[in-house]
Amino acid sequence: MMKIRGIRKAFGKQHVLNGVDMDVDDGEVVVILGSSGSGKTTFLRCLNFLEKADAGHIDLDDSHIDVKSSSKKDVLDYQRKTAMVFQNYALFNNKTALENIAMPMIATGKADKAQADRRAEELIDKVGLSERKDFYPSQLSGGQQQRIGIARALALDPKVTLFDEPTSALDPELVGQVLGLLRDIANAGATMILVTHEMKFAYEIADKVVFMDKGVVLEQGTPQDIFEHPKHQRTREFLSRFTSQLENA
Amino acid sequence: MMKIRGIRKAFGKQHVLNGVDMDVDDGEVVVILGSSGSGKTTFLRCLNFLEKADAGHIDLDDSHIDVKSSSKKDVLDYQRKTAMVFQNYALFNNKTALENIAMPMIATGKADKAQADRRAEELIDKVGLSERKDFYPSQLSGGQQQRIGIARALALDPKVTLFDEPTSALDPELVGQVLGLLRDIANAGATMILVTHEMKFAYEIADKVVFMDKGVVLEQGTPQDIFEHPKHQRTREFLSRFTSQLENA
Amino acid sequence: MDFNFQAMIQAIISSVRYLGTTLEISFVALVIGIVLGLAIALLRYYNVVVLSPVFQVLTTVFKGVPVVLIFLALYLFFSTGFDPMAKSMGWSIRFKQINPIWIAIICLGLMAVVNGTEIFRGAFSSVRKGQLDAAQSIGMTRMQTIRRVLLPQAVPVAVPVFGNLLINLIKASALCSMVGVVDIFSAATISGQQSYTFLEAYVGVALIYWAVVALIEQASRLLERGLTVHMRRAVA
Amino acid sequence: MSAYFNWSLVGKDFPRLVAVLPVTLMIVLIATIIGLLLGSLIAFLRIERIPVLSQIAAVFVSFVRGTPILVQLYIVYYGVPILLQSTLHIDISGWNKVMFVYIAYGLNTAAFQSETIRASIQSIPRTQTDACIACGLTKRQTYMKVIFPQMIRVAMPSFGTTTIALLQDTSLAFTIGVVDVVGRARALGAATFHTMEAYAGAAVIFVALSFILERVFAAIERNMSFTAHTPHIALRLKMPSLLLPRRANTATPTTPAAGLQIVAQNAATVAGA
Amino acid sequence: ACGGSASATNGSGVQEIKIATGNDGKPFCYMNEAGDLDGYDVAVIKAVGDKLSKYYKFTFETSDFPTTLSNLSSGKAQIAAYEYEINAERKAKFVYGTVGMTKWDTLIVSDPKNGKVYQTFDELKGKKVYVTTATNQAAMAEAYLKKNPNAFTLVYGTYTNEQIVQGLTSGAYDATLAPQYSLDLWNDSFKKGLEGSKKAVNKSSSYILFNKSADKTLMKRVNTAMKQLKDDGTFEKLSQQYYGADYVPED
Ligand SMILES: Nc1ncnc2c1ncn2[C@@H]1O[C@H](COP(=O)(O)OP(=O)(O)OP(=O)(O)O)[C@@H](O)[C@H]1O
Ligand SMILES: Nc1ncnc2c1ncn2[C@@H]1O[C@H](COP(=O)(O)OP(=O)(O)OP(=O)(O)O)[C@@H](O)[C@H]1O
Ligand SMILES: [Mg+2]
Ligand SMILES: [Mg+2]
Repeated sequence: MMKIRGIRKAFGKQHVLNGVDMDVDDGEVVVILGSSGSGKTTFLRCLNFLEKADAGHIDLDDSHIDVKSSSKKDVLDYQRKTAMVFQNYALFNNKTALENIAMPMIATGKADKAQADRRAEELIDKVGLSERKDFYPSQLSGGQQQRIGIARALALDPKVTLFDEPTSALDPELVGQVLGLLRDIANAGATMILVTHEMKFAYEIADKVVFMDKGVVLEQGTPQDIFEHPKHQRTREFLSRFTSQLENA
Repeated sequence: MMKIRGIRKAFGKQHVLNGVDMDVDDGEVVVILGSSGSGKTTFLRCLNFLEKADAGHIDLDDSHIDVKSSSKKDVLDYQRKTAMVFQNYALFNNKTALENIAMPMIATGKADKAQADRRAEELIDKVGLSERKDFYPSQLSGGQQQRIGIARALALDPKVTLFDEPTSALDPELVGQVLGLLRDIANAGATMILVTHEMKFAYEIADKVVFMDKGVVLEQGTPQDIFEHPKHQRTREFLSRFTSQLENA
Repeated sequence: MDFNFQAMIQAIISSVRYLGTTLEISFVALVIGIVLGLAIALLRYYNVVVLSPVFQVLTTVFKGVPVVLIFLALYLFFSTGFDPMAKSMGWSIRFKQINPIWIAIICLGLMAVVNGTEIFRGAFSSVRKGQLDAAQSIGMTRMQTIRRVLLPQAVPVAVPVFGNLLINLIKASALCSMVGVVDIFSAATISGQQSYTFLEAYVGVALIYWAVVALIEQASRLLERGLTVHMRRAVA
Repeated sequence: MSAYFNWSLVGKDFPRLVAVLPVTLMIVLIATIIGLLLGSLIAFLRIERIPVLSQIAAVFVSFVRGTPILVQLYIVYYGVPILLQSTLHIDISGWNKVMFVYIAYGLNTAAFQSETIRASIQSIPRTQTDACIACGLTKRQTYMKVIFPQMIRVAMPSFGTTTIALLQDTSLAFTIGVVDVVGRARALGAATFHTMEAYAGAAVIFVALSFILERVFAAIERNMSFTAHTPHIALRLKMPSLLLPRRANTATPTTPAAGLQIVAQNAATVAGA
Repeated sequence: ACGGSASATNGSGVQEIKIATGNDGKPFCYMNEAGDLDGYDVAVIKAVGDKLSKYYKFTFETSDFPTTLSNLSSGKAQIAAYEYEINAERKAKFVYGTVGMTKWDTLIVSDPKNGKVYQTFDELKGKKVYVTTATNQAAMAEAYLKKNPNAFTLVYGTYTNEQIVQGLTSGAYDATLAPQYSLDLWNDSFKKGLEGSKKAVNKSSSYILFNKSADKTLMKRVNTAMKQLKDDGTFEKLSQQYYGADYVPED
């Protein structure tokens, strides 16, 4: 169970996050929606300490983090319980697919070389890329890279995995592949926080949908609540294209 | 009327286009579909001579181009009858929005400075960005850049406009904006060749849908033909996600 | 005016023997530049308090100081200051026992450090920020990130530029006669002095430089290619 | 060391060095202008792979990079008059010596700048030239209206570094009797037997100039960024992540490929003082 | 063929003659603190120029030492004045003036604080001797070493005056070679007590050089003028002024 309270973040004078609260149960899939610039990416980055928030608390199992005052060591411990999958894949360019998965396990002390390699082989098989394991990122297509990115995150056996628009850089066929993989992971009981623009997918996969606007959570609820009975005008506007599609088609 | 015959293109040993034929009537909107790597972008680039095809003919009104043997001048003349809108916008970074539209008109001798400015103002108004006309591309959002890109192409008053995934880099709200604009242009009777992954939009806007696979045109027809009664297994597979969406929703 | 080819050949023959000196000075200076330049660049990359701005100012200053002055100041500093220092430290070595080649190496080393810092900074900035984010998101420590991600990606970018630096160091090493080291340039001058054919001697030594530089360019190109195999897109 | 360093002499030398600063600045200015024009031409020849000319340009660049500038100065000083005399029958013995310095440093700068320009041009995304072709621009229009304006910004940090290095490299002009700042320092050193003080004065001038030049180039660079003249400042904040590098080390050249090329040239190339 | 190319005749029949000389060789030819060309050689040539002003206008072409010779051989100058001593190679390439300008009695210079004042080359066995690259001192030391291999070690360099003096006092090397007036200038400038050998290890005189293709009349007129200046005591006066003593050779 993850409890996030009062996350604030400003870049200079621009207040991007204005106190975001969120609860994520174990095994829950939370989908964050919101228009461009509403602070979704910044929020995920703050959750993973890629960006240092200005204020807020995060409780994750036995880690209790005050973003401002917690010690480096506590933060590192906490970080190692979360993993992130990036929109632009962000695989290590100087490592092969297999090494991308194995190296972090070794570096974070989660496994020795032999174990890490074994586990990496397993995962790479799971994402269907065994025969590409010795390729470098530049030799893989976008969808393949993203699947390696997901495998890399899973390898770390995180309590919570954060996904930032994991499919937005992919073509429709690849989108299908990656979404399928995410569905499998969700079904296997992983805890996930996911930013996506794939409304249909969000509708299907989410346990909870969170709508962000201007750095705050405007409303949250089950997919049915949000998609079918949005409370706020802003949410309705945002979803209009999707919902009209739902109706039209 | 544009008649394209036998376009071939190989990069080294890799044959990307294996003889593509296509007819485009005046005022017709042709949508090209196909999976990643099937050669759609390469085909558009060959049509605009951004890539020199290895073989093929293109007839456009009074231009008769043999891609291999035509003179530089004939090619330039022909080029000035086509315009392209790029996936990644490709605005001139050193020019303001207005200059991006006006400069090519002046450079290609289509208008003098005063005329060009006037026409550019008109167009920028048409795409709804009058108040942004003095901004540089880096100061515009993706959707705004793409609209300027479209205005730049229209300013050249081309016989045929080529669009390569004009919405794929945009967020859903912006996608709406740009598709709306394309719809207006199509309704106004422009001749367009358009690559997109927005199936629903393709379905709505296309006069003719062309499905490409492995560098050839696998099948073509009206949207109804292709989406509802695809002849080839490959086409069915490709469209499955979309059609299931059509059914599901 | 007549050009005496015989004298040029003579100059080439006599100066080639000192190629080792020129190369030793330049290579050792390069190594110093790489090691310290890397350290300083990292300090500045991670914006380490106090040290980072201090080195920023030092870099700008040393860019402006004529190398000639550095040679001169260092020589005089060593020759007046070294012995008292050695005495107080209880070292048995004295200034007269120091091979002046080390003074030349320190001078060029300084120049290499200033440049090395800038080269590494440039190379670091070419590593996508996403790469560091990825490392951090995984919970890798700073040292792990430097060793496993930053350096492997920055080094290939830096290699050709260090090739350039080496070329410039080799040329600048001609100044080392200022501290009493005979290198290929002064050897050529000595040879030219014997028959007063300085011009011929200069042209001769220029040919040696050119040959060495061409070799280095080639080597750095090969090294770069070797290091970037995985960065290039394989044509499938 | 005190016997060798006399502060009052620094004070006396300094104004004399400042007095010849215009000579140094002229050399730098003219060499930079020649360097930019000829360097652009060389870069163009090599990028467009113009047959024969591009090979000649490559050899020229390799020669200049590979040999001490002293030798290049001699070749110009003694070679050019013979060449002009024997081919065109032009007698240039009446030329001021400083002309040869301009030519030699101009050629040298051109070779180095051409590499910078080449790298900067190549760093401009392919999409920009694609867009030009798609709009039906001619090659000339493409270069003049799109490539050059964008390239300048990329190349600027490098130009800055090269120019600062050039300031010092002008010292060899004294070898053939043109008195610039370093030459004057050398002469003062010889006349007073106190070399350090004279060079220290030169160092003060160069460090100051370096600071000024760095500022100027940074300003030009900012001005060329095509974002600076924002009509409404507030709007600039809309996409700050694109505009502002997130890390603080903004001093680094914006494109490493181009920026780096030059960093190494900063290494003083004085050979044989 | 290029010899005459740099000379020009102006309307009044006065011919311009270029003189190659140094710009950092105090006390012979150097740019003084005010920025003007100065020194013994310069003063002598100016005096010659005054005498011959009916025929010639002398202008100076300054550069470093090696370049003076290149300027002379390339025809950028007809005369060079930079304390050239006689040696065979130069004789083959150029024409020497006939009137000696300066006595070049080279002494072994050392610092008595570091042991002793060396008197002869023989005493220097096993010691280190500094000479500036491409000078006549270097040549004479090399010549001695050729006959007496392993006598002393030569340290080559292009040291500044500070460095030469500091090298001696710090013991980086044991001796160097210089004429008396250089020694005096060093002691004076840096307040040191360096001493020279009592007897010169090499005696010679310096002369001006003409480009081989220079006009014979010019050579003759210049030589004659120099002879007159020497005889009337102008040389000696200039020697006192620049060297602090009379170093004008007898010949
Ligand atoms: N490093 C930064 N410095 C300044 N402003 C920033 C920075 N990073 C983000 N911002 C600003 O914060 C706001 C929120 O950005 P964020 O990337 O979190 O939005 P988002 O919801 O992820 O949008 P999108 O859907 O486009 O990805 C934006 O206005 C952005 O310009
Ligand atoms: N310059 C090039 N050199 C080598 N191969 C290329 C080049 N450009 C494209 N290709 C190859 O040609 C094939 C077709 O590419 P193209 O970009 O036309 O596909 P596409 O249909 O537009 O795909 P997508 O939907 O991903 O944009 C791909 O396999 C690609 O790798
Ligand atoms: Mg985002
Ligand atoms: Mg494409």
